[in-house]
Amino acid sequence: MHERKTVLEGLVDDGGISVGHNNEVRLEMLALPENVGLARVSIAAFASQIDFSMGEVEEIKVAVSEAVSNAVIHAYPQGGWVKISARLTGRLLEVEVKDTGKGIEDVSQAREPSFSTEPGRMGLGFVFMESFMDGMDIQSIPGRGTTVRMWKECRPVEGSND
Amino acid sequence: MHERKTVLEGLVDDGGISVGHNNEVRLEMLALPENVGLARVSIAAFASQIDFSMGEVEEIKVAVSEAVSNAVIHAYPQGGWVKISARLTGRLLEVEVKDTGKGIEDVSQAREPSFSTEPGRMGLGFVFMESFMDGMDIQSIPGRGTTVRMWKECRPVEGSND
Amino acid sequence: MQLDHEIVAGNLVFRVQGELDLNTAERFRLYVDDAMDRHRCYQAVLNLRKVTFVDSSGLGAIIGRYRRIAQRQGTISIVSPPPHVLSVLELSGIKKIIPVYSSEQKALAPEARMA
Amino acid sequence: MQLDHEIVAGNLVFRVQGELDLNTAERFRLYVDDAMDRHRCYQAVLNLRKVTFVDSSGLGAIIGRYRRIAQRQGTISIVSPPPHVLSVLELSGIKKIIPVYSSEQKALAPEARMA
Ligand SMILES: Nc1ncnc2c1ncn2[C@@H]1O[C@H](COP(=O)(O)OP(=O)(O)O)[C@@H](O)[C@H]1O
Ligand SMILES: Nc1ncnc2c1ncn2[C@@H]1O[C@H](COP(=O)(O)OP(=O)(O)O)[C@@H](O)[C@H]1O
Repeated sequence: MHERKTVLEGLVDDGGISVGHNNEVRLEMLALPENVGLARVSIAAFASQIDFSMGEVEEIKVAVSEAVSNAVIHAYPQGGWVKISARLTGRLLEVEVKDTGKGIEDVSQAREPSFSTEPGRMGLGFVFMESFMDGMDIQSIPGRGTTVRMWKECRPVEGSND
Repeated sequence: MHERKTVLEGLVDDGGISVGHNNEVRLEMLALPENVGLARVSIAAFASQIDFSMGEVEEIKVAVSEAVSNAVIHAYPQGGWVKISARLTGRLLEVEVKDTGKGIEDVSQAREPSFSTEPGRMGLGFVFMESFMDGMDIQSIPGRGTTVRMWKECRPVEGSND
Repeated sequence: MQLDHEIVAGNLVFRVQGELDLNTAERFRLYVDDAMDRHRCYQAVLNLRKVTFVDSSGLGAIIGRYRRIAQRQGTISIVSPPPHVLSVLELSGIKKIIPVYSSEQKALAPEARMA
Repeated sequence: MQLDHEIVAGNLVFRVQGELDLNTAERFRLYVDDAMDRHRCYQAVLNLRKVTFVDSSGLGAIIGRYRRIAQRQGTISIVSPPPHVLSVLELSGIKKIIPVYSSEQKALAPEARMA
């Protein structure tokens, strides 16, 4: 299902620096629903600099979307700023999504599938972040804000597609 | 040539908030060639929140690409950070691209078509920024850095496509 | 996101295009509920073939429609989710409560509507 | 950016896909120059139909090929630029020095190669 996209198509390949490299980008945006897509697209473009498969880039998009949506919905009922930073170190992508909003009282409860403090929401945000990335770490202080850190490694392609 | 993309297709339209709204995003990235595309894509996604035509979004992409490429090539021969900020105020998009690099000795000379200090470059960067946006303003201090500000208004669609 | 609907053999077929996320979920909800109420038809088929992105906010909107339709003794099915959308449906468990078909024809076949 | 080439009627036809900007201009240059030198053929046709973006760095790479080919008494033409690429070609004045055709056939026609 995850076709690698940087197999030398024809002769020369493109944009993706397959060997892994170091890079960093920071993004600050108003916590608005219409900015969730912007965050997703930007981090996907960043991740595409190394040879993540198309399926993996889709997974990264979901994870980023969940983290930023949470900041919009839960952290800032009155609005605020979300900071996203992303780093590539060799073949490792790290993404941090940070707000200075409401914070989470009980982080381990929040991570449970189906747990949500908001009626009508699915309680799957953290589940998706964990499933679609290699790992996730949540730092939160009630009244001070939340920082979600996630990472995913870009594994070398073995033979055909995985 | 510029088809508007938010004509109610079928029944409901989408993402674009046609009436104009206020929003802001800031982007900081390492001055690397591979980040030029990321800047372009992010600002294009941001501009698409109001109903710029597809052709206008392409023009914005070129302008952003030129400004960020200049920071990569001219401002920082040794590398550094580029800051991009974009704001939507009603129907006006403003984009600022800022570096703290080499600076420009003679700004009015730099703006001239075909002027370049770099052999092999076309000297068209500022020309494209000016032509594809509604206006551009350059602040530069040699040894301190350069800030390019550009703006473009999203005009209401009149009848068919323009 | 763009939405479209058509009545086919007594079913409301919704065709969704683009991204189903926090920014578009509410418009999806309003559109689907309004069409069903206006036509008094609670047999829904969601064609997701042209959906480019779904996250848990988008899934929440789909599950919300499922609940509302179930209350009215209706049916709902999903058609042609692209691979990355399918993996989100699977991970969420939605696939266990809403049937997924590979084409509108299959979703509309009398055998399918029995289920 | 992805590149491909083929020899058609004594011409090197290059088909470019994706974005031609600061990040890809150098690879474009290397690929085109290398193919021409290896085949000792300086009759180039650049098919830009699948190009999604060009800015002044991309144009610089095209003009650079034009100059190199001109030194070798060769010819170069551009085929099928999409609307937004065409507007960049027009604004830069490149259209005045490199002929633009709507199809490879037209670029390869004997009349065209006379020009
Ligand atoms: N950035 C945040 N700020 C405050 N609370 C949060 C934040 N992110 C998550 N939470 C809390 O954790 C709960 C679970 O989050 P999640 O798994 O994403 O599900 P959902 O968003 O559907 O509620 C939320 O309901 C909310 O109470
Ligand atoms: N951010 C910058 N920092 C330093 N110098 C710059 C910057 N941007 C532009 N310049 C100067 O202005 C000149 C003209 O720029 P431009 O019109 O973009 O053409 P080009 O990039 O092709 O040289 C450049 O050659 C360079 O000397």
